Amino acid sequence: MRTSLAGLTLASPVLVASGCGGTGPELAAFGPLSAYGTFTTRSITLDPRPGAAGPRLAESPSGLVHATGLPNPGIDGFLATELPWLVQSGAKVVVSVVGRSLGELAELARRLGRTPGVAAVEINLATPDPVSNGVLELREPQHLGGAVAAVARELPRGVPVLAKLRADPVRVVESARIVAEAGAGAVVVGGALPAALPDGRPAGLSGPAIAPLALRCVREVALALREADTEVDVVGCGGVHTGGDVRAFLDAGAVAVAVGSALFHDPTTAARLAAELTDIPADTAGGTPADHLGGEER
Amino acid sequence: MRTSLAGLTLASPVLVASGCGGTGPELAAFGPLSAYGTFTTRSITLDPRPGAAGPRLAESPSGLVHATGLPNPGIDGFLATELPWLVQSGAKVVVSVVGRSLGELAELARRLGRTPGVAAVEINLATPDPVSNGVLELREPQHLGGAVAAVARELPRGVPVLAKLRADPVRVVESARIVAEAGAGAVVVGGALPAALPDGRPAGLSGPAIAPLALRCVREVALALREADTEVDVVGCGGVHTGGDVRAFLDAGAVAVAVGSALFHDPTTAARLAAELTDIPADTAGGTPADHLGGEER
Amino acid sequence: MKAHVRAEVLASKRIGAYQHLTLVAPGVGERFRPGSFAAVSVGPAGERARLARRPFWIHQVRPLGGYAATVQLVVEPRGEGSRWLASRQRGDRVEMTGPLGRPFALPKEPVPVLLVGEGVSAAPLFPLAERLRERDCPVSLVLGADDEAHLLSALEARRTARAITVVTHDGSVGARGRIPDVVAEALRRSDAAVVYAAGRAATLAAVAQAAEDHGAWSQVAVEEPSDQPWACCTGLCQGCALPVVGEHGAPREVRACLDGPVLRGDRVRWADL
Amino acid sequence: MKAHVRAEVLASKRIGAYQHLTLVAPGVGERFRPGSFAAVSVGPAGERARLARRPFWIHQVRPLGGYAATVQLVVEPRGEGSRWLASRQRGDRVEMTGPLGRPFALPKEPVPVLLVGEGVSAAPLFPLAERLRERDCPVSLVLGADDEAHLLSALEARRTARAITVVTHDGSVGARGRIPDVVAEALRRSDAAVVYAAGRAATLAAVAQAAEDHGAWSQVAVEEPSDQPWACCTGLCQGCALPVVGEHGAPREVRACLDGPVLRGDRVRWADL
Ligand SMILES: Cc1cc2nc3c(=O)[nH]c(=O)nc-3n(C[C@H](O)[C@H](O)[C@H](O)COP(=O)(O)OP(=O)(O)OC[C@H]3O[C@@H](n4cnc5c(N)ncnc54)[C@H](O)[C@@H]3O)c2cc1C
Ligand SMILES: Cc1cc2nc3c(=O)[nH]c(=O)nc-3n(C[C@H](O)[C@H](O)[C@H](O)COP(=O)(O)OP(=O)(O)OC[C@H]3O[C@@H](n4cnc5c(N)ncnc54)[C@H](O)[C@@H]3O)c2cc1C
Ligand SMILES: Cc1cc2nc3c(=O)[nH]c(=O)nc-3n(C[C@H](O)[C@H](O)[C@H](O)COP(=O)(O)O)c2cc1C
Ligand SMILES: Cc1cc2nc3c(=O)[nH]c(=O)nc-3n(C[C@H](O)[C@H](O)[C@H](O)COP(=O)(O)O)c2cc1C
Ligand code: FES
Ligand code: FES
Repeated sequence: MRTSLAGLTLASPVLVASGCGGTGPELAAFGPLSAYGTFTTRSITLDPRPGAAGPRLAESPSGLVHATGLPNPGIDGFLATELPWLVQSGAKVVVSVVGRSLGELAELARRLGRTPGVAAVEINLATPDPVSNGVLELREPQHLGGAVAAVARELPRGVPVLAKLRADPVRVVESARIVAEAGAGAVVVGGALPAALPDGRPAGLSGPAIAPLALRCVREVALALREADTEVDVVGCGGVHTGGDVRAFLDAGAVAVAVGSALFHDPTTAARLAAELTDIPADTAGGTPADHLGGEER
Repeated sequence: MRTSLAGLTLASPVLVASGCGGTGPELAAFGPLSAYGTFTTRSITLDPRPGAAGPRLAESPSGLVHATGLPNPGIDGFLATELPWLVQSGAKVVVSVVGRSLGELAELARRLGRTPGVAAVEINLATPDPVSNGVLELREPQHLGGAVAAVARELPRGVPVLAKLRADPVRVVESARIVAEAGAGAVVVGGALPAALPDGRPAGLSGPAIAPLALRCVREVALALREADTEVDVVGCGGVHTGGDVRAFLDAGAVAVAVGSALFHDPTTAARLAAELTDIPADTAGGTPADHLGGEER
Repeated sequence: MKAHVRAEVLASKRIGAYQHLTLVAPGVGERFRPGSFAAVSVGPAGERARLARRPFWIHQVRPLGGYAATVQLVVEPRGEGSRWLASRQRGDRVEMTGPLGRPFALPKEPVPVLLVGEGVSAAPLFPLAERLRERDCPVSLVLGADDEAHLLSALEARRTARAITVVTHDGSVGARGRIPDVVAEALRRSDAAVVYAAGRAATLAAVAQAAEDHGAWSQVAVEEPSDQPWACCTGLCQGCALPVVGEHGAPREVRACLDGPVLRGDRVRWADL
Repeated sequence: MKAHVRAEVLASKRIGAYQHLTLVAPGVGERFRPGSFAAVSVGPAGERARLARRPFWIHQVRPLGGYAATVQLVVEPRGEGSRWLASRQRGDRVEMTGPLGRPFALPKEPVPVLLVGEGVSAAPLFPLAERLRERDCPVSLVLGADDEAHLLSALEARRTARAITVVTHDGSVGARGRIPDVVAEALRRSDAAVVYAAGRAATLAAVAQAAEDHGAWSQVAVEEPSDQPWACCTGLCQGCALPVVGEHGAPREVRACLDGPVLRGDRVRWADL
């Protein structure tokens, strides 16, 4: 089932969410990346980051609380060691970026705009913990527009900006309108939500636990953008595990869904959901894996 | 284990959350209400409300999505038919109120302030859906102060105001500071979070799914109020099911926890948690019910 | 008096399409009256993935294996919760609350009564039949189901009922048809003063109407609203709002789990379900 | 090649403190190499209450019941996940991914080797011993545990190992003591060129140090970091960050599930765990 997102033609409306598909080969061990609508990288920063020390993850009821600290090799490392493999793999590569300042975001966009094989750039405006992660804190919707404009300006035509927004019901609609005006080709609604690890450290909450929250925001954003008569697409993200979840997000007005932590539980989730959309009539699509789902390692 | 909240002495730091204990007798069928720190009523409005039509609840992973529409008999009905029984039962009664305007809130407070047996008034500033419920929408922290002041003004000395705030990480700290200044004796952090029912209708999400989100907000609020050198207490609410949850909230700085939807799953939850705090050393307290927990019906 | 217990599965037996579970649930069986139900938590103790509880009629209460009042539930495996419960085995623990709800009201006089049960919902009628017999009420019974596998054993009932009408949709046992097709005739023949019914909403509505036409009282055990979870089953959550006609004819909503599940048939606003 | 399958439990047997589960897991057993592991989902299929997966060493791969390569796991019931897995019965389905991780590197020459295993963590050493024997490496074995119930059967190992040292903390079998007390002597006697070890971090650190002192290579199978979930076990989540010494001596973090769980003992920053 093909779909169109911010002017890109995608093989499937099921995308791999940022930070949840590893560097690529890890997920490709279970099936070709070309089967997904996009492969979105973890958020890349200008300089390399080692990630957080101490326990990074905890289970919560139907959720995963995480404070990974955005580990990544920095833009240079990424372009040298990770992107070429991804492009080669046939994935539709969306590079997620995050920065300490608008200048950093612009610089990241400049580098990516020059690089062949980058289908789109996603700005991570949904970090559950900008402060402890030392990235730009954009508390008010107005600030988001500036970030999107700074990135859009540096990208060539045909490389759209996706703006990833937190599922914050109070501000998400206004934020979506503002980033749409600032030039975003699509909004991804629903990142990890601000939460705490059991020991109290700030963290993000992902997983099925947050799906009803994301669904609310997706519906309101889709409605508002349609009313505003924009052509900006909506991607739903947050707790997608089953075919029922996919349908709920598409019914709410999303053109695609991004699958995140479900991949940790079952690395074939996204491929299975993509296949379900193609093969199986909507009302019989179930939520359990086939008896044997395997794949080739690269 | 006794505790003190906003100047009140409570039998236990485990409270019954608003809207989750029925009118009283339903919960009393499983044990005396006097065992709980407070029995907080569902939110009472000036006029009676029938509640929402159509399916009101749905299960979500480790959560409960609900749109009950605040059914209640109105303040007159409540004072005539429900409060007397509650007072008689030995419960420490906190009456939750919600209104369409500051005037309505003030009127509710005036009536309650004159009524013996009302230990405190809680203002529900955490409705997940003010718009569809037709109650005052208080989007910005500044508005909350007005609501608290309007209620506090009408209450006699010794009847404190509790302000219930949504677990919205971006605004909750500022909101807590503002309601503290406006005269709240305590803040209850963590109501149901804005979510959608599977059919898309706006609703609230409660249950263990949201605990990591509430925990984050409780910690930040407790810290901020301590730094601001106020005497305002914090009650943690959201997904409390086990002794571990209680300890996490108390460790985060709450003086008490309110148990909500856990009572739907096991009506003895709050009593069990209260007993655990008293009887069992912290590190052995488990999360499963005793083999036989029963109680007298009135 | 209500109890919340970790019940132990004592026996589990498949009969037709249903799993009959016998449980040791201290405090539940002892206080049971026909028409009351138990609420079951789905999943392992302490695991709170499915918060809504599943209500099940208490089918029988019997002394067994040294226990004074074991509780029998009849489970039709349908969705996640009922399948989980149906697959519990001897020795497994199940979190359970009961007895819950308003039971059937019994007639003060030994009047003739008609019991009408559909599918698995007929479960509460069997202990009711026993109680009515004890009160010397002549008991007639109509049992209906889609097919024989879904018909709760009429055999047991032969001891207590003086007349039994069986009707299945596919005609695999008894007459071919639905309960509404046969209820008027059964009423006429039994000359019942009270009709007790349990089944789908459409069936109950038809039975209540037939009773009214016949001049009988009806007591219906509802499983409505069935399109939303009964989250608590104890009156706390407001999830089970059921439209009824109130005291002075005014429409209002009651909590089916607390003010029901047994209600007067003429009080339910069937059209608003 | 990795597979994600719904494995079927073929057999489950209690031996001492551990539950030995044999599973049909197409694609997992066939591609297994000693030191690789499988990730198991906790709870019924489709139920996503516990999102982190539980890693288990693949203990044996054997033809059984008509299946070419059944997978055996040894499960020590500890917390929620391992207890759930240990209580699975014949015919139950378990969602499983494998084989995962970097396995033990085998020596090119038939040098003497020493295998050191502690408690349930010794599981991957048994198939390793077989492979090493096939390559004509003289195999010596040290097995340690808290007590006899927690000692993985040394009997099986007698066929493959030329010398076996058993040590338990309570002295219930073998010598009384801990692995670090006996490893230097075992190294000296075996004159091993490579030491393969699996166990707690403190044990592995001691073994790695002893190997270095002796001038041997060490390959350690780590279960670290053990204070946080290995959520994915497939390299996706960054949850299993393990401190190591990188290429040029620089400290860095690797993903234990992908770059491990078998690592060179001298590469792990034991002090930073
Ligand atoms: C008073 C009463 C007594 C009952 N007695 C029995 C009995 O004796 N034996 C028996 O087999 N069953 C009985 N039932 C039905 C039983 O409680 C369960 O509802 C049924 O087994 C299906 O639940 P499940 O978990 O298997 O299905 P699921 O599909 O998992 O149902 C999940 C939840 O959603 C609710 N639900 C169902 N359909 C919808 C829908 N379309 N939209 C939203 N929510 C929905 C259910 O009530 C349940 O809470 C009774 C129900 C009631 C109300
Ligand atoms: C590579 C590897 C191989 C293993 N092989 C085996 C084996 O063959 N046999 C065997 O019995 N066990 C094995 N284990 C251990 C097993 O995977 C489980 O971790 C163990 O059984 C406990 O999990 P649980 O779900 O029972 O306990 P729980 O207490 O429910 O653990 C829940 C989760 O939290 C994690 N966790 C544990 N302690 C903490 C803590 N203090 N703080 C935060 N999170 C924590 C666990 O890793 C788990 O993911 C292995 C572990 C690893 C890493
Ligand atoms: C371990 C982990 C790492 C993540 N890293 C990133 C990241 O680098 N950039 C980003 O935009 N989102 C990141 N996310 C958020 C996911 O992309 C996704 O928005 C979120 O987890 C909600 O979706 P889910 O419930 O399907 O996981 C991460 C999530 C997890 C669990
Ligand atoms: C069915 C239902 C009704 C509720 N009604 C009210 C209410 O009337 N007033 C209020 O302040 N909170 C109400 N709440 C919110 C709870 O008090 C509580 O804050 C919230 O559910 C989070 O806690 P929990 O996860 O323990 O349920 C309601 C919650 C539920 C589930
Ligand atoms: S099911 Fe909760 S009030 Fe009836
Ligand atoms: S456990 Fe997820 S990367 Fe290793």
